[in-house]
Amino acid sequence: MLSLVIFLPLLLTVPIVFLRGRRTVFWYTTAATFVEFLLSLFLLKGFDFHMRGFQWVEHARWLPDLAASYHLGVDGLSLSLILLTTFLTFVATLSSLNYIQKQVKEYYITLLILETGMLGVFAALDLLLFFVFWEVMLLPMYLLIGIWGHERRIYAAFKFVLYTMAGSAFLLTAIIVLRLHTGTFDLVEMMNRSGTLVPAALEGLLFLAFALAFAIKVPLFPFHTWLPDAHVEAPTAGSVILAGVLLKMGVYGFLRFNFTLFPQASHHYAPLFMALGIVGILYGALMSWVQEDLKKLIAYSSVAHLGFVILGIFTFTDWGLQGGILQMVNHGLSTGGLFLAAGLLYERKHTRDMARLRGIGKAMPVFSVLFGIVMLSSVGLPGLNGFVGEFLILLGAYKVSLAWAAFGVLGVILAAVYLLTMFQKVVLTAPTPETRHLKDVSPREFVVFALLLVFIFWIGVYPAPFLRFAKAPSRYLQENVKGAVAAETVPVMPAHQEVQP
Amino acid sequence: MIYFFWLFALLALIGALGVLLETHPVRGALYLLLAFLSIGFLYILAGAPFLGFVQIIVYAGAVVVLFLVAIAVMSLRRIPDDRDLGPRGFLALVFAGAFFLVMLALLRHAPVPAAPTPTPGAPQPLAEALFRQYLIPFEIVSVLLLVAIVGAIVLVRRRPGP
Amino acid sequence: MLWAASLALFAPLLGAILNGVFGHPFREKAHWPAVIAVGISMLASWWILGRVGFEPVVLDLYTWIPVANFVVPFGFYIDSLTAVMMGVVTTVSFLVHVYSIGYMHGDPGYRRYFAYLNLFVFSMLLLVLANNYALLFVGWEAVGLCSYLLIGFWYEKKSASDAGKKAFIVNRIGDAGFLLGIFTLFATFGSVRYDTVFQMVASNPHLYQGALVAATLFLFLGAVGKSAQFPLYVWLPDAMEGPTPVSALIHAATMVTAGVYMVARSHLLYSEVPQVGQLVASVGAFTALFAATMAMVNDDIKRVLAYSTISQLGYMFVAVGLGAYTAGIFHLYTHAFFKGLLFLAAGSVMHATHGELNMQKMGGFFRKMPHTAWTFLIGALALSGLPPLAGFFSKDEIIKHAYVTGHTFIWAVAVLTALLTAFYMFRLIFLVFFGKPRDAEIYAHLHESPPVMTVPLWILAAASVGAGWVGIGEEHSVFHRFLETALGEFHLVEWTVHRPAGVGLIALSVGVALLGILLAYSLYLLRKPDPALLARRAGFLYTLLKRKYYVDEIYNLFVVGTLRVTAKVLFWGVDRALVDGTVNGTGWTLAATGSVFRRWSSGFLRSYLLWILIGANFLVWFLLRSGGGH
Amino acid sequence: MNPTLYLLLSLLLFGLGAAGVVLRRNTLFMLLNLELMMNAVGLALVAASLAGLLEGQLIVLMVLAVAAAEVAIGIGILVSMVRLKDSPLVDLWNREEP
Repeated sequence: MLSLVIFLPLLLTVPIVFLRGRRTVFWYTTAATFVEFLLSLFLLKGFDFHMRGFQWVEHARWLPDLAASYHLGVDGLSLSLILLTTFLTFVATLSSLNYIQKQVKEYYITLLILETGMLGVFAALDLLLFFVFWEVMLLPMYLLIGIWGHERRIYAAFKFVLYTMAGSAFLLTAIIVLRLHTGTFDLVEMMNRSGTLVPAALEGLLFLAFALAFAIKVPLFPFHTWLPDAHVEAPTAGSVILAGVLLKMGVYGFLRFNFTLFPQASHHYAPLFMALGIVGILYGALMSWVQEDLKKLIAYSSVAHLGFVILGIFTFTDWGLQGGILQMVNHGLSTGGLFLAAGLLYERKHTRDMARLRGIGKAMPVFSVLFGIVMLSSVGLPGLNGFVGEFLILLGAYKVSLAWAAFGVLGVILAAVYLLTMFQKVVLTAPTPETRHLKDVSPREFVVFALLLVFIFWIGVYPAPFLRFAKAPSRYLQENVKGAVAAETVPVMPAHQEVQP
Repeated sequence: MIYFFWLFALLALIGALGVLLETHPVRGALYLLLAFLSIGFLYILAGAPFLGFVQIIVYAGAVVVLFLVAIAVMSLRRIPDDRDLGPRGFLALVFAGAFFLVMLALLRHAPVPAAPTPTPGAPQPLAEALFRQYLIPFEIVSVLLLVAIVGAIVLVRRRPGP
Repeated sequence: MLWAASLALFAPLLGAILNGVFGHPFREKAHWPAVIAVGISMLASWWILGRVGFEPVVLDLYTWIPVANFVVPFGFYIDSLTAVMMGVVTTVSFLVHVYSIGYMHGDPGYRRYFAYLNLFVFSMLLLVLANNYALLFVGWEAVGLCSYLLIGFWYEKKSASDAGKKAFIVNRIGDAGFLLGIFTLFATFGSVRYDTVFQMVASNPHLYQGALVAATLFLFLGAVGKSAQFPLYVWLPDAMEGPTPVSALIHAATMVTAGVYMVARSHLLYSEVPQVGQLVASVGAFTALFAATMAMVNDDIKRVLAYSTISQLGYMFVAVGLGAYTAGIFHLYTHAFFKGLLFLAAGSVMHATHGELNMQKMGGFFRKMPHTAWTFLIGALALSGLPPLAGFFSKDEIIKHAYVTGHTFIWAVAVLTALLTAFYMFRLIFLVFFGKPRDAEIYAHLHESPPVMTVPLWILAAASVGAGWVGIGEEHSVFHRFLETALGEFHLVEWTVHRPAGVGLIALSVGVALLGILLAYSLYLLRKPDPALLARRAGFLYTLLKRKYYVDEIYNLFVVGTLRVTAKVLFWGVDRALVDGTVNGTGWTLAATGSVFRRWSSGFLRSYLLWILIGANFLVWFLLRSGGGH
Repeated sequence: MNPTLYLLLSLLLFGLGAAGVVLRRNTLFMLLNLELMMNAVGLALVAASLAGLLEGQLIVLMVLAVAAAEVAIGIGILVSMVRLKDSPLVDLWNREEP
């Protein structure tokens, strides 16, 4: 079943070749991604949220002599991200009707391949398989930015790939070293094995190698400069998926691999990464405050939001972890919305420069309301989705120490500063001749936003069902790290049951 | 006996220097001839009469003659200072000298002892070795020569030039 | 009880959605759903006011955030304090709604205005009804959002949208502190629910001394942001950019009092840590005086009223700081009425002069606008604290409490501020309503506001007079006994000194008020010492006050300026140069080394030969060194 | 007749030949020096045969053949050079800086 969910988009690319006309291809792909979303919802049926191990597991021979197997499985964490991926891909496809004019078929094929790559990353339980999907996902994104991007797209795409490749190099070496020490690529087997997988000195090193690859993806402070360029040049759908899903792979990597396999090192390096998170929050906020380009501003705001997520998960507290995992979904929705808005404006005015987008409040009232709500969810206004995640993260940070929470709270203030400044510059000013007569949101575009708003309000008002996803994984990670630290030598791994569907 | 060696060695050196410094092509070729001849006699002196004669016939006889014919055909004139005494020339001298010294050091380091019984220079054992153990190299060399001949002809053929 | 509370809360929300999302049919008639919604909410609040018993009613609708042991319910906590606050909020809101029908008539954003106003009433009620600090925070920020939307209502005016943004951000700074307060509470008590926290504090008060100090301080930081106390008051004067009914409702009667309500609600926490209470009181006192001084010289009617609000809020914080929670709430209750009245009257003046607010251009409006003038006069008298009216009872009680509990310094500041209050209020009245009209053109067009605006003015005027009688007799008054259940006994905090409060005290405060009026009378009506002359002689002091102590400039320069500069430096320095620099740098160096080698194969034949010779040398040298042995 | 003397001489000749190849601009003299170097090698090999290695002499024959082939090609190149640029100078054939 899981393999079907992952490879369906790939299969659905075939018919595109035979279709004629931009609109037909568009509607076909939208239907395809919608079917994919429904299929992924099917995974929820009979999913036991309290069960510690992986579900919908599929195990098949792949490279026996390397001890690598085609091993897929899903727990609360990966399922929430899979649903986010399929949902955002559907929304992104729906939004790219007249945004893409040239090479339309190739565009939709790339989009679907990208979706397969991403889903694979979240479901893979075999390190080598994970790495394969990790690289597969890279190529379509490169094409998306490189071909359908804007002026400096080659530079941006190239920088994006080089950055990630640098990270993957470390990732691959670490995986191989791990393979040599543990004798297998299989994650579940490693988790079940009691005792530290790797001698203590090496654990720190491996942790850092994995951490570097994922830090680049998140992106954490020093490795973030590829994000603004990639976002500015990427087409709307590319940006939405890049921000909504790709950034979460970094965090997912931390949770799935770093915390599970190297608990002691995770505990040891936690303050460092929390500090990087804080720096990311404040640095991202300051950067976006001085931006003139709308998409670059939103990109830097992603750096700030993910700084929060990193701060949350490294607290190893229930609230921090669950808050962080929920915030990943929230960030996907709110920043995805912001990018959709930016793309919509770009379609109308062919510019991202806020100075020329001034005063659209008068001409596009409906759009202003939608854009306003998405902006407020990004600011973290209580009652909307952003607040719940941020509140829990800061609560977790406070449990570690007041200082962390104090700095984190600064981020809350700065978020209001740069987002409101942007909103005032773009919407809440007197319209200029350029922005006087703009076409307001079309029904299709309204549906795109409506889809996001439904979840933004739902998570804000009644977040319980969404928090359930993160309950079991965060409990496990917490015990894993606490156990490892307490035992210092032999961390007691809780027994793992593997349930055949 | 030993005087002969020094005599011919000296002659060879003069020839080499002549080739090095001489600018007139014909005189240069003649210096070379001198060098070849002296080396030929040195071979004989070293107990390898067959080699000596082959050397004289082939090198002195054929190669130098070929050079002279070439010079005559192309009517090459003397080029006044074709010696490049710029930085590159200087470096060349330096490194040639360095090479000589390095090889000397290598030599001193791994001296070559004189053999108790001098090896027979006569053609008979030489031929035997050539056609028994080293037959394949012999054949390869012959192919090489063939290729060289064809190459030279192709090279010089008058093609309808651009 | 649950039904009444939910009805009161959700009716305005429904009104807001009706107007906001499906408002097209209502276009001109948008005010009807809004007014009806708030009306329902008001009736429900009055019903609750009547029915609230001794024990607080705690009702949970559903669990909002269930994470491990951090379980936050969405529920109500209804006791007499809540009832009073709901009563005040809904009544003033209803009157402002009715008033707005006239005031906002013909404004293109008519529908949007009423939607925001309803949303505000919903948020304020959520804040008052919440039964835990997290939900209180939700209402807290939602109210901030509504004030942002309403201040920047005419967003085409840059100053308005700037003021809205400034309000939201300054509020957010306070809210950040509030958040830390909530975390401290949760860390120490394991829950954010009022009943559990209060019960644990009541059972063993001295156990949590350290944590309580931190929590109360952080919560107070939030209150400073929301109730515009020093140093986070700068947003309130700018908030006057919004429509006047908004200023009346949000920036006089309801939102700004949220801070006072929060302190009153957590009176058990604050009374455990008297030193924090004293800090609260001194901040309140300082702000009161500080704001009053600025109000004295300001020429804009609404700005004067704004500073007066800050000053009166200072009074309320003095009261709750020193443990007199009931007195604080009582002043909040009376202040809501007469300050609302003053703002609405100012609105009516503005309406008549088509937006002109500068007092120097007015004069002699009494004859042309009798209703507005009379109601304004009643409001001013109430605010200055003259006996029969509401202000006297509530403000005097605070002053008496300060004196009785031995805080003579705070008492002196309070009395001085009372003098200044009377002075600037009557300066405003004499400049606007009496004397000769200074601008003929404005004076010609003057007309009295329509009944739909003057009727609410008279209702509020009646309230400003009558509201105070409820509190006659301090401890044994109707108001105090009513709030007893919620705010606990009056003498919770035993202060060291307990001086008898003689009649002299009351005489002093009334005398001070009359003195203020007299001063204003002579200065601005009879022009005995001509104010302009005085201003020139005061020189530096006058300009300091005029320029509002340059506080805004200081903030912009230091806080905003430095942040912007660091941001720019960080962006160009770190982001572009350092990080991008290194990335592109590695690219460049690789290319550079490449070109060096490229030049090496220069195409110069004989240099190749030379390199071969050199290579041979190294080769042999290398053989020599390594080969050596055998 | 000890071989080191021979080796010394061959080294000297080889050095001179190498210097000559690099020093001279005229292709003809480069070829001449080249021939000289080949002979120096031959001499060294003969010295080896003095030291007891019969194959030494044998390889000299091989070297001789190779040298002959090499001269043939060398003269061929020289001829075509002169025909194209009617001057045997090597520097005419340098590739200009791109």
